[in-house]
This record gives sequence, C-alpha cells and structure tokens, in this order.
Amino acid sequence: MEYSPEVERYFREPVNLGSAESLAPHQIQGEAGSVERGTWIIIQARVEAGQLEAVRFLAYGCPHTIAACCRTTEKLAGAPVGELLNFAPDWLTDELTIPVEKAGKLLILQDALRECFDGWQTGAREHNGNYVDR
Amino acid sequence: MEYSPEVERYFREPVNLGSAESLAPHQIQGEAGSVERGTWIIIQARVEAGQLEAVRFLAYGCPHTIAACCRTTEKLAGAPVGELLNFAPDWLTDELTIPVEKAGKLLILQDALRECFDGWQTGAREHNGNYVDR
Amino acid sequence: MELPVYLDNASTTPLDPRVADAMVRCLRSRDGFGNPSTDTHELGRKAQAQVEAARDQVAALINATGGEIIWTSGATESDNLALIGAASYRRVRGRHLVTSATEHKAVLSTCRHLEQQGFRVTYLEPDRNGLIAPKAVKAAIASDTILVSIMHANNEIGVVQDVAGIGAVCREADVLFHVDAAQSAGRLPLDVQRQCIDLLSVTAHKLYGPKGIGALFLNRQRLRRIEPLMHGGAQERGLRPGTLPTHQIVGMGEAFELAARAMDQDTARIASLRDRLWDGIRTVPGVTLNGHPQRRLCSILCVSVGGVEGESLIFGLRDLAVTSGAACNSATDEPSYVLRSLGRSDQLAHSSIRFSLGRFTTSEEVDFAAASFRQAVDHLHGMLPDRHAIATG
Amino acid sequence: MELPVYLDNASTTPLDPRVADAMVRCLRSRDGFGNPSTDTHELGRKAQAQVEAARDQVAALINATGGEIIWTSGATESDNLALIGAASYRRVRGRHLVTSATEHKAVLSTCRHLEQQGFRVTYLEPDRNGLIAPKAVKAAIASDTILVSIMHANNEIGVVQDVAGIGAVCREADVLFHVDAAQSAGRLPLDVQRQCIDLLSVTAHKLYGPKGIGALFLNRQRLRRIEPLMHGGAQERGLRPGTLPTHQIVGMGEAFELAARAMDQDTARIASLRDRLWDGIRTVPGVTLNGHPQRRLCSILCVSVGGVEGESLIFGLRDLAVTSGAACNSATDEPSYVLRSLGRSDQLAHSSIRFSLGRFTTSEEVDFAAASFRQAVDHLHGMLPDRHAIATG
Ligand SMILES: Cc1ncc(COP(=O)(O)O)c(C=O)c1O
Ligand SMILES: Cc1ncc(COP(=O)(O)O)c(C=O)c1O
Repeated sequence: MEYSPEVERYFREPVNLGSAESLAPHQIQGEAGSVERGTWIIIQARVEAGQLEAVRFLAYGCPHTIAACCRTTEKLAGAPVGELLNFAPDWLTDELTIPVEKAGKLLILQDALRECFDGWQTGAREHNGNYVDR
Repeated sequence: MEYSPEVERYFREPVNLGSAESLAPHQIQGEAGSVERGTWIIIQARVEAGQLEAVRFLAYGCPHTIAACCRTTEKLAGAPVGELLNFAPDWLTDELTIPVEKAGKLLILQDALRECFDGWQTGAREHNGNYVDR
Repeated sequence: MELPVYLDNASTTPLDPRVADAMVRCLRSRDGFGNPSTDTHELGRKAQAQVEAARDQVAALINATGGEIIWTSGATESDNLALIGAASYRRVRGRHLVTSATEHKAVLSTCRHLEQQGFRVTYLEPDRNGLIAPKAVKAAIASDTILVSIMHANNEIGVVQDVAGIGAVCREADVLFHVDAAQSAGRLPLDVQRQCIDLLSVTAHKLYGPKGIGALFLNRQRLRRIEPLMHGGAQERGLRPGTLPTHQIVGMGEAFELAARAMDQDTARIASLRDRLWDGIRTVPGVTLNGHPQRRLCSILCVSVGGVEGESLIFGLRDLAVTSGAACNSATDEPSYVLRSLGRSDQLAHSSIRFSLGRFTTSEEVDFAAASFRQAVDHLHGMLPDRHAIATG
Repeated sequence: MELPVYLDNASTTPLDPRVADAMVRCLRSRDGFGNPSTDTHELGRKAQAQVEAARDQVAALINATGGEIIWTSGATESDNLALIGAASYRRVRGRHLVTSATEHKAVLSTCRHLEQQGFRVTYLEPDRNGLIAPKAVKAAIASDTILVSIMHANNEIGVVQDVAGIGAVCREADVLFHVDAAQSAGRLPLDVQRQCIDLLSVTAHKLYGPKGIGALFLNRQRLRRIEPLMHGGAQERGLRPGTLPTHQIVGMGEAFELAARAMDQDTARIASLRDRLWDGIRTVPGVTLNGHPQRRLCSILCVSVGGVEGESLIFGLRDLAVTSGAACNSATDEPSYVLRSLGRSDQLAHSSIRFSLGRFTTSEEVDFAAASFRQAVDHLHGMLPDRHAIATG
C-alpha cells in the first residue's frame, strides 16, 4: 500500500481529533460504519449561526480514512452547515492521493457527515432555532 | 565414468599394439565384435613350440577395453597357447578396476582370444605341427 | 540499530555471512561453475562433489541420508512435489488425503488442485490454540487414504504440531506422512526416522540461507518413487530435472550445517528475546496472544489487538519490519485464514502482528519494537469512537 | 591457460565477474534480503524494486515488457510451464501439439507427459542439416492444434531454426508458438513481437548468469493466462508461487543486460574462434561437421569422427572440458537422439564432440583444443583394426 506524504502527516499528527464530550453542548453528531466493516467514524460538530464552528472526528480505520477525516474536518470548519452534504470524495482522493480501492471507506465518511447533517436538521426542527438561523 | 590409474596408463601408452602385418609369418589371429557393437578387437599371436611368443592387439573400443587388451596380451606372452582359452574376466576386472557394466566388452575380448586359439588349432591340423609340438 | 528493525524472519531470514562466504567462494571460483551433472570433465565433477557434500549436510539435520534428498527451488516446490508426486504415484491405492486448515498455501492450494484432479481432501480444523490432535488425524484416515500432510510449525502463529504422534498414527495405518518443515528445520529437532516421516519439505531462506533453493526428503524405503512435477533431464534420479544451482546448494548445505551446530544455543537465545518482547507488550490494552502459549516456535510471537484497525497498526509500526494479518493476503484484503480457523474475529485477525525473531535479533531491537508497538496502539486507541471496542473488538 | 580448457559453454557458462559482483552486493547487503513479495515494510519493497528492475532487463533483450516475464528456476521449468500450462489452459480448444524431434529433453519429455494426459503430439523430423522448414510446421498444424514448440538454437549442434518464419505460420493459423531460447538468448537477436512468439523460455546460466534462475515470457495480449505448474502464494500473479530469489534475479537481470550490450561484439569474436577451431581440426581423417554449415550459433561446433570409439575419444580429451555424444545420456549409453535424427550412424553419434565456446574463450585455448583433438584421434586411429573404418564408420 502506498501512502502520500499528506496521509502520513495526518496519520502521525491527526487534527480535529474529538472525544465523546469534546464539543458539548451545541453538538451534533453523525456515525457510520462499524468495527466489523473495518471502518467506523464519528463526526461531531458545534454549529453556531448556521456555521460549523468546530468539527471533530473519531475513527477506527485505515490511514487513508484517518487522513480523510482530518482533511475533511479542517475544510468544514467555518463553513455553512449545509456543506456537510457537499462532501466530494473525488476532491479528497486527489488531495490526499487515495487509491481507488479505498473508495468504499470514503462513502462511510460521507454517511457519517450526512448523519451529522440529519442530526442537525432534526435538532433544528425539535429545538426550533436553537442551533440554526436559516 | 571412473578410470583407474592402470587403465589410464595403458590407454596413454598402449603395449603390444599390433598391425595387420606385424607378426607375419607364423601368425594366428582372432577377431570379434564390430564398430556397430561399439567394440571390435583383433588379437594376433606368433606361436613357437606351443608357446605364445608374441601377442598383439588392435582395437576399437573404450578405455577399459584397450587396457584389457594391453594387460591380457602382456600376460599371455610366453604362455602356452592353451592359455588363450583360460581368459578370466574376473581377474582383469580386479586388476584394472573395470566397472561391472563393462562386462560385455570383456566377453568380446574373450571371443577374440578364443577365435585366435581356434585359428591355431585349425592351422595346426592343416599344417600338422607347423606351429605346434604338443 | 538500523531501522526498520527486522522482525520478519518467518518470511525470510537475512543471509548468514558465513553462508554468503561459502556462496561467494563458489560463485567466484573456477571450481564452482561447472555443470554438476556433467561427469565427463573435471569441472563438472568438482561441482558435483560440492552438491553431494551439501546433500549430506542437509540430510544430517533431519537424520536422513544424502540419497534421500531431492533439490528443489524452495518449500513451495517441495510441498507441490510431495503432494502431487506422491498422490499421483499412489492414486491406484486410493484418492483421499488428510491435511489441516492452517497449512501454508503451498499445501492448501495444492490440495485444492488435487481435488480438481479427482482426489478427496479432509481439512482438519485445529483447536483454538492451533493444535491438531493425533487422534483427530487417526479418525480422519479412511480405507482409501494415501497421504497425510501436516506442517511442523505454523508460519503465522508458530504453533508446533505433535509430528511424532501424527507420524506414529500414519505409520500404523500405512499412510504416507508429509511434513512441511519450512519454519521448523533448524529450530526444532527433526528426525525423520523416529518421527515416522516419509516426505519432508524444507527451504534455505528461512534458515539464513539463500532464497530459491529447497529440498524434499523422500523416504526411499517407504516410497520407491513419486511422479515428477517437471520433465526433462535425468537430474535428481529423474525426479527433478534442470541444471543444479551449485552455489545455491552450497549455501543451503552451509546454512543447514550451521543451524545444526547452533540450534540449542540459538533457540534458547531467541526464545528469551521473544519472551522479553511479550513481556514488553502483553499489558497493552486489547492485546491477545495467538496460538498455543507453550507449544510454539522460539522465533514467532503473533498477537492481535482489539480496537485497532490492521492497516493503521502496521502503518504505525513503520519502523518495524513485521508481517500483519492486514497484509497477509493483501491482494484480497481477506484476513488471515489461520487466525480465522482459531476462531478469531475478522477484526482480530486483521489487527494481528507477527513478530518473528532470528539469529541476528538483539535485545535492543526487541525493546525498541515493544516501545513502538505500545505507542502505535495507544495512538490508535486514542482515536477510537468507543473504548469498549478494545475489549469486544 | 588453465586446464582443463573450458569448451562446454552450451552446458553452462562461467559466471561473468560483473554478474558475480551484482549478486554479491545483493547477498551481502541489508537492502537485498527482504522478501520481495512483502510490501508492508521497506526491506521488502527494496528487494521488490530490484526484482522489477531485473524483469525489465530481461524483457529488454527480447523486446518484451517486464509484465510479461515470469521468473522460474530455469529453462526446464519454463519449458514445462509453457507447454503444460498453455496446453492445460487451452485444452478445450484442442489437444494437438507440434514440436520437433531435436528439441531439448525439457520439451520432449514434457510432450511425452502430455501425451499421457490425452494430448496428441507431432514430432517433426529435421532435414539432414537439422532444420525444420516453416512449411513443414504449417503442414503439421491441424484444426485442433493449440501449440507449436520449436527451439531457437539447438543445444547439441547449434543449428538455428527459422523462428520468424515458423512464428508467422503459427500466427496465421492462430496457434500459440513457444520457443526454447535457452541457447540463443543473448547470442542471436530475439524479438518476440516481430517473430510472433507467444511463449519463450530462457535461463541465466547459459549466458554468464547464475544457475537456478530462468524466465518464461508470456505474451499477455495473446494469452490471458496459463495453468500454473505449482500452487501456493500469489507471487508472479499466481502463475508461479514461491519466495522470489532476489540475488538470483538480480544476477539474471545483470547477465541479460550485459549480453544485450555486448552481443554484436561477443558473437563476432566467438564465431571467429569457432572457425579457427574448425580450421584446426577439419583435416583430421574421419571428421565431419554436424548440423547446417551456415545456419548455426556462433558458439557451438559439433563434430563426429569415423573410426573412433566415443568414450575413448572423450577420455583422450581429458584436458578439454567438452561434451560428447558418448556421455550425452550416460545413464543409458544411448547415443544422442539429436544426431540420430540427422541420420548419423550410432557410431558417429557416439563419437561426436561438442565444443562450445564462450565470452571467456581465448585463441590460445582454441589452438590447444585443436592440437589435443588431432592427437587424440590419431592415437585411436592407430589402434584401429582396419583403417577403412575411418571413412565408413
Ligand atoms: C510453512 C511454509 N511452507 C512453505 C513455504 C514456502 O517456502 P518457499 O518460499 O521457499 O517456497 C513457507 C514460506 O513462505 C512456509 O512458511
Ligand atoms: C535448449 C535447452 N533447453 C532447456 C535447457 C534446460 O535449462 P535449465 O538447465 O536451465 O533448466 C537447456 C540446457 O540444459 C537447453 O540447452
């Protein structure tokens, strides 16, 4: 398996590493995958005024998965919450040089991000404006 | 194929090498084998007073065959002509270290010696005492 | 200490410098290059003498005679020649073979091939420690069984089978017994007589010898011949054609002789390093030992780690040259079938690390490896979505 | 000049010192010993890089690509893998093969084996110069022919076949074409594209490389895969399992690259030495040249001598390391089947001497060989019962 220098750097010093409590309160969370599936990701974010103020992850996965989580959370920080839905695996694949056979793992990341967004939406509905201002 | 020092010596410097004319007159001759059979031997001898005065050979054959011809002709020189029939392959095999798979070639030598004796007998009958005194 | 630290001796060993010397002598000398099958000139005969001397060196390690050794290109070929050769030769007597599910692929794939050729194969499942009981072999032997093939020491987990016990069972049932001893030769006592072994596969490159040369022991008293895998010249009594590689054979002979001399000392030293390594990592959360805790090779320590993804684990161990379950069948990404057959979960099979030590491993290297391992596992556990996965993983 | 004078390069060549250097570097360095199939650590990858570089070196000599090269243990294995592998894979299409009666035993015995497996084989007889005409191949191809196997240069007499002509015939008939190029690689131009070759066997030890390593070229465009001979690991894309012997492969790569660079110069020099040798012995009574007078390898001069017994001839040439018809099949004492199929008598086949020259042969050695030969023949002719046998022999 080949790893690009970017993957290696993120693996060694992961950024935006979270924890179950790290972003509470104002936290939304998405989870996808499992140990059995070989990849398991939790994405957590704090949303303020429709912006992703902080994005964190936890992961059980291969180096590419970990690097993808790092880079994605970096990129999402400060973006409108809707960006959680605009995850583009191709962009990551290019940026980090992720081999094609890892595509399935990026889909799990995508699912986690989507669940995160769904959680925000649900939360937004439930708490009506508590986290949102759109 | 292994060759003993005796075989090597006889091969390098054959003794009693003959020629079609070498022993004439008073010559008897025996021939056996052929090129096709891989071994072809001519034994020639001059007999005087029932003794093998000189014994010569010519051969197409392997080093063991050549050495066997040398050693046999050496041993027969001076012996009573009847010794032509007393050829003992085992003795040669020991003396020269001849491998067992060469036994067939010694039988050709035996045939040549026997034909030589037969030639003498025939000659003895024909010429009655010309070569013999028994 | 040079990095990466080499702890992959079960995959292949460094060449012993004394073996290299013997090979280089042969490669550079005029007496070494003749064709050892040529006996019409001195240069052929000189090469032949070296080949025959090495045959005796290899035979000596397993209590066989030189005439029972067939040179091959390695244990893979030996395994193939043993199984295909003996099965084809004996096919009139029966078409059933017995082996285990944890054999090397060279045996398992060959058995699959034989199944396609009309043979029946029983794959015995080991117990959860990786052992095959002689009585399980006995129970598997049917009236048409012609061959049992059980490896001596497993290449992934180092578990050592009761070869003598299985040999006795086979001999009693008059069934041929093949042993893949690629990992054990020179590390465990081997005695083809006492252990009732009819065919035995070895390879040089697992024992500080060169790659690309191996041997098959063939018990001539029990088995007159086998079918060759390849056809051609009359080398190796018609059982294995092709020009004999003198320098390779000389290297293997030297390696086996050195191993015979150093075995007791080497294995004691290596076993103590292995225990030191285990002591250094056993307390890491989630670590479990794979294979029987006692009946194991001195040189192999195979562990799995809960809550850690295999590829990331091996990537975290970049300073160690080790083999991982994640990379075992990297083409298919399928976790080790050996660990699976011990009942390990996919995750644990995938996150297994095989440390394999050797003659040139130092305690400094072992300590470094333990520290690297602890650090790599901690790092990954720190990212884990749920720490409970460490235990349940 | 060291005795015996080595004129047995067709049997095996001395190792080129530059090849030895490359091998020794690999054998002695830490970068050389890793398992080239291991890509999880640096030491494996370093070995792998060397293996892949050598693949390209070998491919370059025959105008192939590295991906079309499969490492084997030598030309015997390559021949077996080509014939058994391709025939088994293509058996649904047909069961007929075409080859020649003067192939190496690695091809002939494999064909015999295939006959036992239900294949039909046509053995083409060469003309009295040893040549197989492309049109004879064409005539032999039937509707169920799947493979033609014709060697490039014959190992006994050095005759060179019209490989391009035969290749064209095979391509037109859509039949696979295998060429045993063990003797010709590096001595004659080879171009698998232009010559329409689908499978080609080579070996390192005939070209100043190490014994025990060879390769099979497999034209991937024409033949997706073949059946492996052996079963095991996934090396060589599943076509040839077993740990790759890096130092051997490095040696073969180096040897092939050197050969590519030196071919024109080497062959011209060696051909002129061969001609000098022939000039030195052609007037000896009873001497005849075996094989086509022009279409021949630079390095082989095979003669027969009337009125001389083969074993005594070779014994008389003790100071020369040469091969003789008498020793060709020394186990059976059967004279060379190659010479027999050229119509030579048993005697002439038996009394044949193959002088084979190489990169390290000197003119001094050639002159010595000619003198020894003259003397040995004279000596034996002097004992001949009848001098007429020299001519009729
Ligand atoms: C148990 C076992 N058998 C067979 C083999 C195959 O050995 P080789 O690579 O020499 O063919 C190996 C190693 O790869 C092994 O560990
Ligand atoms: C034409 C030919 N084919 C095949 C071989 C077999 O080669 P190897 O000894 O490398 O298996 C040889 C040499 O022995 C040969 O001359």
